This record gives sequence, structure tokens and C-alpha cells, in this order.
Amino acid sequence: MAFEPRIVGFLCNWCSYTGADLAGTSRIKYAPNVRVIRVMCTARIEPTFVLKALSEGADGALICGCHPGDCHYVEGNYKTMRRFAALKRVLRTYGIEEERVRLEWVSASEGARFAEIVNDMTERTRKLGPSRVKVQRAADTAAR
Amino acid sequence: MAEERIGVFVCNCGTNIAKMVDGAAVVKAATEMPGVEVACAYKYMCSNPGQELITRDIRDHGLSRVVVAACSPRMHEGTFRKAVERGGINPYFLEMANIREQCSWVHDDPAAATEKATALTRASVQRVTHHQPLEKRSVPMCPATLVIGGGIAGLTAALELADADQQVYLVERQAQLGGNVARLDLTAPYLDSARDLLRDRVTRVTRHPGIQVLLESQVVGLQGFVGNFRPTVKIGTGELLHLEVGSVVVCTGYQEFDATRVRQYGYGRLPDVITSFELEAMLRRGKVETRAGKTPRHVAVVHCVGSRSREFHPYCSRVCCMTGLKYANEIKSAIPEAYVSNLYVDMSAFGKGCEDFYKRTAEARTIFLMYEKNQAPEIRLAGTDPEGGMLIAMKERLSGEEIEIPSDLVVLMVGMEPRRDSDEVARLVNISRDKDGWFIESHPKLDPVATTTDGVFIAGACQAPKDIPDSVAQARAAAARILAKIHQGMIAVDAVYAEVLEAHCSGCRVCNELCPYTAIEYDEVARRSHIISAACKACGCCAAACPSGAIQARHFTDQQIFAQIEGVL
Amino acid sequence: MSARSRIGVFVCHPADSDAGPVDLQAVTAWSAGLPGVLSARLVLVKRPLDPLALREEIRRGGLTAIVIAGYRPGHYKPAFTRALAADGGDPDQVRLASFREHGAMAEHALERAKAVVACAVHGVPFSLAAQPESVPVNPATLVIGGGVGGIQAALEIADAGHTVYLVERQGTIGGHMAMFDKTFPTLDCAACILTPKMVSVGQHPNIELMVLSEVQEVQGRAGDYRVKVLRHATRVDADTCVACADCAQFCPVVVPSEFDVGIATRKAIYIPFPQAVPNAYLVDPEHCTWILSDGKKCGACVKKCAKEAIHLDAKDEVVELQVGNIVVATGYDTFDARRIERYGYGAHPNVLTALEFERLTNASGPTGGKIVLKTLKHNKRTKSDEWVFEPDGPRPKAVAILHCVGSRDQNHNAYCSRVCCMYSLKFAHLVREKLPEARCLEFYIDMRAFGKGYEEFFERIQEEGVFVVRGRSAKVTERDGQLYLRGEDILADRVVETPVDMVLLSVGLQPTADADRLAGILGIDRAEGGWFNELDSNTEPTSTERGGIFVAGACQGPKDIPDTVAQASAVAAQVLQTIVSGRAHQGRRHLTLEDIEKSARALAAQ
Amino acid sequence: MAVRMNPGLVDDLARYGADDVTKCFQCGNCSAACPFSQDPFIFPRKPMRYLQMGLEERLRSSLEPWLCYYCGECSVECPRGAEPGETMMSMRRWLTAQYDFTGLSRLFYRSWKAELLAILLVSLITGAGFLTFGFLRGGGDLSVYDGPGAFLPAGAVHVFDWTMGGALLALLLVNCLRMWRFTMGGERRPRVPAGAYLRHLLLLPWHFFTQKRYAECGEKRPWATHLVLMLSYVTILVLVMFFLRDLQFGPEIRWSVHALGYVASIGLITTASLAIRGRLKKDAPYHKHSHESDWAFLVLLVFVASTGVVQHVLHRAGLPTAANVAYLVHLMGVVPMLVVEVPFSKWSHLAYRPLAMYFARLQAEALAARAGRPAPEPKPQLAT
Repeated sequence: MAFEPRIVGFLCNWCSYTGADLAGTSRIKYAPNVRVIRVMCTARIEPTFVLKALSEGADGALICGCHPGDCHYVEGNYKTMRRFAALKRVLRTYGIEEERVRLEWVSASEGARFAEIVNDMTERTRKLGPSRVKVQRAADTAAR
Repeated sequence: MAEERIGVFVCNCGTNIAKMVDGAAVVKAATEMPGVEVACAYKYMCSNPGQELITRDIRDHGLSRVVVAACSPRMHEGTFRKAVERGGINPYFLEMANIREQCSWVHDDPAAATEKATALTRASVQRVTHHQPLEKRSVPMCPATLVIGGGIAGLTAALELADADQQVYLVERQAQLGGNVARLDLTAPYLDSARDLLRDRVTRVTRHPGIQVLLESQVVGLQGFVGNFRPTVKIGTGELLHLEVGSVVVCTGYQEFDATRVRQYGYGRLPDVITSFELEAMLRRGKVETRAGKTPRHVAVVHCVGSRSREFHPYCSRVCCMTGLKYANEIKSAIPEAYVSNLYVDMSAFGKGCEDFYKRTAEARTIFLMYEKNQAPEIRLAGTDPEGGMLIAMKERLSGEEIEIPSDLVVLMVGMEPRRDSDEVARLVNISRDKDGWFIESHPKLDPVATTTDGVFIAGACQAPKDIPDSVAQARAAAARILAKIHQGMIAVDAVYAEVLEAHCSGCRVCNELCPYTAIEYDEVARRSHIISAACKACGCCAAACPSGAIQARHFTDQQIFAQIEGVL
Repeated sequence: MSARSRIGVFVCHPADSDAGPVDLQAVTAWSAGLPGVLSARLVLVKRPLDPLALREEIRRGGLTAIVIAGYRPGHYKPAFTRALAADGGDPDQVRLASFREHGAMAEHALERAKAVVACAVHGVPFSLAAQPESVPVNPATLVIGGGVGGIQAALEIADAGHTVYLVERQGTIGGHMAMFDKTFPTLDCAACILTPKMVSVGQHPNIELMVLSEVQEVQGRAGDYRVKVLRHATRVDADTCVACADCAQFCPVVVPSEFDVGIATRKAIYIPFPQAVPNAYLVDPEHCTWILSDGKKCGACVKKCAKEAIHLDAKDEVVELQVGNIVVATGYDTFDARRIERYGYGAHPNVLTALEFERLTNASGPTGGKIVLKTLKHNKRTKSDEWVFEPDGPRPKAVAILHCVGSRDQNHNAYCSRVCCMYSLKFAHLVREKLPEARCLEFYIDMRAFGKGYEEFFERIQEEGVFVVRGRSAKVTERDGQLYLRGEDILADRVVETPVDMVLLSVGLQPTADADRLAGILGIDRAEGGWFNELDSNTEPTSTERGGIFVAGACQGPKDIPDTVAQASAVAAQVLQTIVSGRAHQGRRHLTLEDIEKSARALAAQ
Repeated sequence: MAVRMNPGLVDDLARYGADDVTKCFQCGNCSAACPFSQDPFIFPRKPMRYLQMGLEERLRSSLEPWLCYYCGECSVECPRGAEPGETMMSMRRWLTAQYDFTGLSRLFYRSWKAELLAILLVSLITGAGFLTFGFLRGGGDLSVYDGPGAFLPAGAVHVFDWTMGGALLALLLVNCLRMWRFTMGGERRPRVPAGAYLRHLLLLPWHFFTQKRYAECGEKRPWATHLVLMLSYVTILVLVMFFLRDLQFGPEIRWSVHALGYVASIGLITTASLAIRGRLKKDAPYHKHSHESDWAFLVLLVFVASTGVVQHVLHRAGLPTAANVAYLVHLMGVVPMLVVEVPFSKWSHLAYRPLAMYFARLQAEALAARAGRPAPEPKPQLAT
């Protein structure tokens, strides 16, 4: 069967999660591959969350927060930006493609934008194929 | 934690969820999940029978956790928390899976949608097992308030609170109340008496039993947190006064721009170049004269001195335009034969009655000359005699002409700037300043008077240039917040906040700087950081940053989120 | 001191303007009899008063204090101050008695005017002497208007634990702000700021929200008002409705959407916008087939609603409320651009008003936020061609933004609308951002960027390559399908006639259509421009002559969001103060001349 | 070199009628609304700006006021009620006074009493003069109107007409010369080659007789009225100056001349009375404000025209004595009208306006040449 990427989405409660809801109320269709986890602010997201997701077999992780300057907590999203850079460095050391993680800004009125991002992300990840970690784990389990 | 007894309730939302997500399938899958005691689907979980279903099952099956797979938690989390509470367990033992807005409504492949719905439900089930019982707490609120600054804003804030029978300490560094308004005679645009309005305020304040006015005093220290501040005030006699207040209102106002900084205006060098406040004094004395005691025939009023400039302050000082027009009128009244010209950049007559005032002023034969921002006019002596009048050279933009304006008296409309000591004040009360040095409000639109430090408010021109009515409004706005808290007696603390597990804290202080609400205190003795739950807004930033994992973001703990991650995959 | 001082009262009034509500002769005659008053004179001012002549008059009369009375006495003060000081008199002894400032404009003008003069003669600030008596207060509050102002006030009061009735004319709260895309100068999205507030209003245990409702009648006094509210039936049970849109899907009636100011459509059963609060559908009785046919036709929605939430036969009802305070936050209407023919609004499809553009550029708008030109499409239902916005419509190559449409213009609204400059700059930014290749021109008179961060925003816009032209554009014309804009580029010293594809009219703000009716019901005055009049423009910008009735936000005068929010909170403070202290103020209207004089005398004696 | 301001200018202009100019806040609406305003002549805003700022020199050298025909569109749309149209009108009055070297114009415009006095004075002198002349040098018999022995022999009157005409023309020409110096001289103005003057000379009669530009105003009626009035006036002038004999000849009518005379008289009276009616009713923006000089002009016009007709009728009716009296009265109107109005007051614009357009064209061309681009189209250029 064709490869269906699994993507974990971390959305901030104030802008992006609301935006995702708006996509729903506006009945905008998008790929079902992203599963959303709600956090109060993207600043809550530790790199380990993403690593955890990847190690659990996710093919990608999507982080969405308020646009710079709009953060409900003044500047949480700026902190996220910095951490995201660090996260990418870590991934590089693990030899995981950077494209598997993505940081986007989605406001509460950008339902359509959220849908686009999800679709785009899904397509890119599909092209990348399953993540190494996943393959490795599959191999290990097979070996046993 | 397998001993948790979980109930899963899947909502069909009529056909909204059902037509894309196979509720039965989700229920079936749910029953197999670890710890799930009961799982069922219903047409409308939010309806009364639906909620009944939940409360009944909690009792009948002794459920300890509840998962509702339905619409967005932003719609009905409150509803179901109540239902769960009615069932007799902690409302935070609920977790919702959003299978409508973020599933059935956005997908068109039933199989995939159902699969996703199942995953989301599993995630919720796994998450909910880690939920802790949370309860809304509250800390006591001291009803007294400290108002810093005895200008129009401070006076208003103090009166507003005191008239509600609350204790107020009003600290003013100078020997009398009134701030900058005390230097005015009339107010624009109606030329009403500034003195009367101030006398009214000051009389009320000084006579008010609820207000303790501390003149020639200064706040030198501020400990504690919202509802429980412990300010130290150094009073005139030099001794220290220790107060207990629940809130602090900062109304330190502004200071005028130092005109000597604009070299080409020759302020301080040319005898008859004066500032707006100096003219104000002349008008009050009833003697508008040149240094030599002559009655000026040509008076020029120069706007935007220090404001709207690349060199000095980028911002508009908001009140100078109307004040400039006010002077035009006043000079015309005092010296009918005088010619008054206003040198301006843009005429900001935006307030109520202001455009009309602008027109009246023009009809009173005031000459308006427009110069370009950042190309300030040049002022020089007409001849060699320092008392022989001056010439102002400028490029008049509306005529495109290089002109020279003869003038015997030049009035510089000096803009507003933050007080010299605003940085100290900011550090003292723990609030931040913007690039220009004005205090930053917690949100320009949601919350123009609150700051990032709970319980500390800003009002008036210390937040940005403001006229009297706007300062008054802000002062009252601050009072509103405080009255609301005082009235409840306690400050409700949301159950969701971050806390430091003292045992794990290494005292590295990484978190201290991160908190936008300065809710994290460092205990020098114990070498531990501590979070003031009352001030915490639960963003979780600190938890993410803590290298030793000592900070726990309640209701968003690592286990909870890890469990959720495992669930969705 | 007033006893010892020798006072001259001068009632000054410009000769060429009409006498106004106060009988000036009468006031003059009356004030001559006040203690310490040596002379009282009515001065009809032709050319500016001559300070030297006044000085002579003061010397002859041996006056030591002056009271200038009139509607705008301040305009004459410097002349008298100079005259008095010239012979060594105390310049501080020139006092003002302003009829305008102290509300001698409405009924009992003469009596109020006398009181104002009396206070000045006694040397006591009027506002200090005019102390209304306090009365017990009912802790419940009525807030009229559910815009950002009303929401703010309601939340502040409700959070303090008191009942608030929030009455909104529309089907949802949110007002104009909910329609906006971004807010200046920070450009953060309006929805992100407002929707959380709206939600908390909807869920607040202390707020009773009444949408589609109007205040009909107000009786009683400060602290104890009895209010009749007409609640139009929404015909959909808000508690049951899950906003699933099944009903709307099947509703055959299509009408222009008010929320999208007509650039998009809705059904006869509809939800104003996805995040509406209450988050439920409502029925538009003017268009619903079932209602228009007295239940004979249609009714499809009723059948489709699985939750049986729709009751098309529901009736309007009148509820009576008991409240202690009333907060008026009814906001504004925008100027009707059709009134200025030469701008061609209504004639040319791509001449848009500010609100239309807000919706067009809004991510949740009809084009998903794309800025496009209208295209001519055939509408099968009406069998006619009409201009509509299509997401894939042509993109404008040149966009012009005209400031001061209907504002600063004595033929329409003489006042400045305060927000247009900034929102126009915001538009310019959005255009440049979304259509980088498009030319964007702004025609303005004065750039009024006075708020925190506004001037910097203006700078930024100019750096973004927007042509800001100083000059009020005169007309929009069309020649063979191309719009042309004619205006004077004053600073470049030329008249330009430039081709544009889209023209945005920065329409000003004006009082709501029913402001007059409401003012009548509430018994409050309206000042210049028809805005609700505040008690004192400086120190009481949110109070009214009538105690327990407060005005907040744009209904008192044009205001941007921060100023509106600040005022709304200010009002909340005043309301809370009455509740906390248990005392409301009767309002100045109830004070008689005797009351004021008495307290003035008392205060002077101290 | 920076220019000095004369803050008193506004008050001075106010006496010529412009008392609303201070209301103007320079939004430029008027310039954009005006169909004539285009580079390099942008008005009414710019000249109004000069006035507000008291840039006397600039205003004196402006041609713009003369390029305005006062359709009033600017005044209707003005957001501040600054009456740009009327301000331009007042500027024309002021300029007329500036051009006039005798200073009489200034006197007349600033005080209607002076103007009235002058008119009466001249009228009386004329009356007295012709009466004495009639008795001493003329026929001496009031009952003889035409033919040999006429009380006022056409020949003599003719000579008088020509002398007076010459004198007035001389005055007017001197003022025109001053106008040329103010507007075309000065360092700010581009040098205009003599050839250009010749090349465009035809513009003068062209504008004079067609008033073509006026026709470009939004509204056509005022143009038509103005044209008829002007043509009738000129016709009569020509008739009087060249065919006085035939007019006065009797008893039989010389239709060749009289026909023209009748048409012109009707034209004159109707248009003039229409104008008066309009000003009384303030039926149009350009009729809203009326300076004393406007009234003097119209009243005199109607008076002269009607007395002219009356004397003619009486003459034809065979009442020579009455006719002679009417003739005297007529002259007592004509002479002051010409003496006061043509060089010193409203009527001078029949010379200044065409001149202004002629000069404007020359300047536009010179400026264009200096900038190295073709002379501007009669349509504003597009922004770049």
C-alpha cells in the first residue's frame, strides 16, 4: 500500500488552534495526515517533543503559532523561533532531513492558510518517504 | 496507571461527525484501549441527555477519567467539565478529542477520517490517564493601592479608588500636586480653565479621608506580587515608610523635550526664543513680552520641536498641535495687533472639537506655514542687535517658496519625552519600556493599562504622549481593574499554571529571565526559583526551558504530552 | 476672598453669532446683584477686544477681579489678564464662567448659566460646587452595544462579580472590529484579539447576552433604572444549535451578507460569521420564505435541523430590566460614500469603501484575502449580470486610497474621524504586501499619526514604496473602461490625472442612525457632529449630565481601538465605584441654582 | 533669495471681496476640481496660498486669476467654505488696481463711495459740458435733434467720442504694459522669444471674440450670456465710433446700421438684466457674492442701454426736444461708464483676460522649451 506520512502538529491555543477550527467551520478540506496536539503557547514545545514524535514513528512535525508580534504571551513565538533553530541542528546531527519539521505562523483568521500548510507539508513529507528512525525501528522489530 | 477507569464518549453531532467518521468504529477501537471501562456514541453529547449519559456512567461505572470525542474544546470544554464535575470527579479529569472542526469537517475520505478520529481519541485516552486533579485557588487581595505620581492621571486614579471607599497612597516627588497640568492656564480646544479643573481635583484629593498624600516623597522599593505588594516610600523627612498594597498605579507622566538640543532654533542663545511652557507662564502673568520688555508684533509658533524627527523623537507628541493653536488664539487675544504664524508639519486636529478649533484659529487670521519633517526652519537675528527681532528661514511646502518670516518672539512647541528616571521606575516596579522609553502596556488593544507584571498598572502620559481626557480615561481604566480585584477580596488563580518542583531545581535561574510576566522569583537563601502562581499565565515557556525538568506546566506536563504523542501515532 | 475683591463681570459674546440658548442680558443683569460684583456688562465683540481699553475700564472701576462669562470665555481671557496685570492687578484673579463647558446648553440653560457665573464670582470651580447628591444603587448594569467597547465594559464589570445585561442590535457581538482583518499599527489580526473576548462574554456566568435586541424605554433615576428591551426572536434556540450549517445548506433564499457589507452573500437562515457569539444560527424574517408566506411555503430548514433547534414561529418579546447603571457603547456608522457623487461610489464597481476592503482583504472574506477586482458574472437566480469578487479575479495594477471621505468637510461631517489616516496606511501596507507589483497612491490632507507607534508606521509605509500625495483628490472618472483619478499633488506642484484600477474610499465615522432616538430614550444630549455629549471634555469624558448613564467609545466621538478600550474600562471603573461604595450620583441635571450657589458659598467660606 | 511675507495682504484683499480665504486649509480640492487648472498654471489653491501667506510679489505676477472664469465648481466643493471662486474674482479686482498706475482703480475698488462719487461727478460735468456746448457751439435749439442745426451735431459728438476713446485706450494700454511687466518680466519668468509673441498674436482676437475657454466650463449658460453681452457691447461701440451719423440720421431709418443697433441693444439689455436678476436671487455660485463694483457696472450698463433706446424711440416718434434731453441723459451715463469702468474697474478685464491667456500660452511654451519637452497638452499629464 502507498506510503501515508504521519505528521504530528503542535498548535498554540490562541491563534493557530483557532485557525484550524476555522478551517473546519469553513469546511475547507485538507489531508488527514496531520494530528494536532494543543499547547497553550508554542514556547511550551520542547525539542524533545518533536524527537519523541519522530522516534514514535512520525514522519514529520508541524509547529504553528501566532504571527510574530501577535503572541498572546508577548513573545513566546520568538523564543520558539530560537529553539526551532536549535532543534534543526539536533536533527542534522541525527541525520534526519530538516524538511521533516516545520515552523509556521497561522492566525485565528487563517483557516485556509492552515489547510494549505497541512497539504503542502503532507506532500513534501510524502516525497521524503518514511523517516529513517521509523525504517530503522521496523528493521529492528523485523530482526527480532 | 492502568488502574484508571476511563469512559469514552463519542459524539455524532447529528450527522456532522457521523457522516464522515464512523462513530461505532471509534467506539469499538476505544473499548480496546488500555484502561477504557466504557465507550459509547450518542447523537448529541452536548445536549442534556448526552451530558446525563456522562454523569450517569461516571457513577455507574465508577469512572475516574472521561474522554469526549466531539467538537472543538473551544466550543464545549466548559460544558463537559461541568458535566464531569456533576458526575463527582475533578473537572480536569476530562479530555476532549476534536473530531469535528479538525476531522469530520475537513476530510472527505470516511476511512481516513475515522482512522484519524480513532487516533485522536486514543491520544486523549492516553493523555487523560496522566491528568492530575486540579483546583482553582485564590490568594488574598490587599485592598489598598499605591499611586505613583500626582499629575492629572494620578489624581484621577486616586479619587476613583478612594470614592469607592478604598485606601490610597498617593506619592508625589514634588512639593505640590498637579504635575504638568499645573503649569497650564487654559486647555485646548475649548480654552477651558485648566486651573479650575485642577483645583477641583486637588481639593477633592487633599480633603479625601481615604487618600494619604505623600508629597516630596519617592518610592524606593517594591517587594511582593499582585494583591500583596510591599512598597517602601522615602518621605520628605527622609525616613522610610513601609506600606502594604494590593496594586500599584504608575502615573509618572512625561517631561518636556529639551529645546537646546535643536541647534538651529537657537534656544538659550537667542533671547526671544522661548518654549511653550515659558509662554504659558507669560500668559498667566498677563505679560507677553520680548526679553527687552517690548510687545511683540510678529510671533511665530514652531510645532514638532523634538517630535516626529529622525534626530530626536520619532513619535508625534499628540497634544502640541492643538496647544499651538491655543497659543495662536491666546496671543491674538492678548495682542490684537500681532501677527501669529504657526510653522507645522501636519495639523493633528483629531480630537472632539479640534477640527472646528483649527478652522476658528485660521479665521482669526493665523498664518499657517508648512515645513518638511526633518527639515526644521532656521532662526537667526535679523540684524546684529540681539533685541532687534529675528528672521525664520524655511521652505514653505504648500507654496514651494523659500521664505523669511520676521518675528519678535518665537515659541517652540516642545514635545513630550519619558521622564529622565523612567528606567529606574521601570526597574523598581518591574515593568518594561519601549525603544523610546515609554512604559509598555501588556497589550495595546486588549489591555492598554495593565503591564506584564500583574497588579502593576500604567496610566497617562508615562505610557505614551496623551492629552488630559485620554489620561483621565486611562487612569480610570486602571482603577477599574483594581476595583474588580478588590471587590472579590481574593485573586482567583487559574488551576492551570506552572510550578517548580523544588527538589529538582538546581537554581540555575535560566527560567527567571524567560518569564514575560516576571512571575518567577529566585530565593537567594534556598537557591531555588519559585513561581508566583497568581502571576503565572501558564504559557509553559519556563517548563520547556528548564534544563533539569524541574518546572511542571500543570495540565500540560511532559508525560501528558508524550502520552498524547504516542496516542496520535 | 471673594467678599473682599471688587469684581467686574463681563459677559462676552461674538457680535456676529447668534445668542445661543442662554439669555445673555438676563445673566448679565442677574450677576450684577452677586456679592462683590461692582459692575456687570454684556460685551458684544466685533473686532478683538482691546486690552488697553479694558485696562482703562478696570482702572476706572477699581476692579481687582474679573469674571468672564460666555460660551467660550477662554478666548477673551488673555486680553483681560493683560489688562488687569498692566496696573499690577493679580492676574490669577481673572476667572472663567463657561456656559458651554458646564452644560448651560440644554434645558434650564439660563439657570445653569447663572450658577456657573455664581461659582466664578465666589472663586470656586463649578465642578467642585456642583456636587450631585448620592443615592443607593442597584448592582446590575446594562451595557448597550456589543462592539469592542461594550464587550470590554461588560467583561470588566462581570469579572468583578456583577450582573451585566449586554444588549446588541445585531445577531452577534463583535461590532465593527470583528469585520477587520488587521489592526494598526501592530498589524495583529483583529480576530485573534477579539474572538477570545467574545467567547468569554458568551460563556460568562454574570453576563446575560441579548442579541437582536433594542432598548425601548428607560425610566427611573441613577442607581435605579427600569429598562424595557425589545428582544427580536432569533428563531433558533442558541443553546441547542451546534452551528452545523445543515439548515443554511438547504435554505433557498440568498441575500447580501451584512457582515461582509454586501460583497458576499448569506442565506435567510444564517450565522453572521463563523466565530459569532452566540455561536448559533438565526433567521432573517425580512427574507425567510416561510415567514413571508405565513408558514405556507418552504420551512426546509426546520426539517433539516436534526436537533430541532429552529422555531420559525417564535415571537419577539419585551423584557424589563432593573439596573443601577447604563453604559452606552453603541459605536458608529460609516459615512455613506454615495453622498459624494464625484467619487463614483456605486457607479464604478471597483470604487470600494473602507469596510468593503476590510472584508475583501480578510482571510475569512469572499476571496480568502486575495485583493482582486470585481468581475461581471451572470447570476442564474436573478438572471442578471452583476459585479462580484472572484478569488481568481484580475489583480489591480494601481490602487488609490482617498483620505477624509466625508470628514473634514463642512458639506458633510466637519470633524476629523480620527482613525482614517491610520487605517488607510494599513490598507496601503496590505496592498503593497499582497500585490508587490501594484502602484499604491494615498491622497491625504494632513497625516494624523498621533498614537503610540503610529508615526513609525507612517514612516514604514513610505519606505514600502507607497506614493503618499498631499492633496485631497477631487474626482474619479471613467474613460473607456479605465478609472482615472484627478487630484492635486501639492508638494510636487502639479495636478495629476492618473489611471487606477481600484479606488478605496476612507470613509469617516458618524453617529449611528438611531443615535437621536437613543439619546431621547436615555435623556442625554448630543454635541457637535451628533455624538453623545460628555459631562466635561477634560475630566469627565465618559460621564453624562444624567447620573448613572455613561458613554464609552466611538459613540462619544470617533476613536480607535486602544482609546475605545481605555474609555470602556474607565466607564467600568465608574460603574464599579458606585457598586462597591453602594452610592450612585444623581447627576448634575437635578441640581438647582440654589443648591450650587449654596455649596459655592460654603466652599468659598472655607 | 528668500521672499518676505506681508501678513497684511489678506486684510487688504478682504476690501476687494476676498474675506473667506483664511478658511482655506490647502487641501487642493479646488485645483483638482477646476477644468482649467493644469501645469504650469495650477489654481485656485496656489494663488490663494500666495494670498494667505502675503506673498504680494508672487500674486502680482500671477496670471492664474485671469485664467479663471468663475464657474464656481471649486466653491461648491470646497470643504471649508473658503470660496475659491470669489477669492479669484477678488484677486482680479486687486490685480486691476495693481496694473493701474493712476491709483484710481485702487480707490474705486476699496471704497464704493469714491466710485459712486466719481461716476456722479463725471456725469454732471458731461451733462453741463454738452449743454453749454449745445447752446454756444451747437445748434443752440433743443428742439432740433438731427440734420443741420442739430442741438448736438453728430460731427462734434463724434470728435468728442474719438478724443475720449483715445484717451481711455491710452490709459488702458499703459496698464496693459504694466501687466506685461509684472507677469512676463522678473527673474522667475522664462525668457519668451519675440518670435513667439508674433506667432501667437492671433490668440488675442480669438479669445476676445469667441471666449472659447469659457465654453470649456462645466456649465454653458454663463458663457453664452457673457458672449452675447460682450458682442452686443462691441457692436454698439463700433456703431457709435464709426456710424454715429447714420444712427443719428433721420427721419428715415438706415436699416444697414439700425438693424445691428437694435439686435445689440436687445442683447445688451436682456443679458445685463439677467445678470442683475441672478445676483439678486444669488441663483448660482458665481452670483452668490456681489462686490459694489459689480452692481455699478451692471446698473450703468442697463441705464445707458435703455436711455439710448429711449432717445432713439423719441427721435423716431418725432419728439426732438425730448429726444435731445434723453440724449443728454444718455451721454451722462455713457461717459462716466466708459471713463470709470474701462480703465479703472470691471471692464478693464476685456483687455486683461485675453492678454493673460496670450501670456499664459507663451509662458507654458517657454517653460516647456526650457524643460525640453513639447508644449503641454490642453489636458493634465498623467502621474508617473
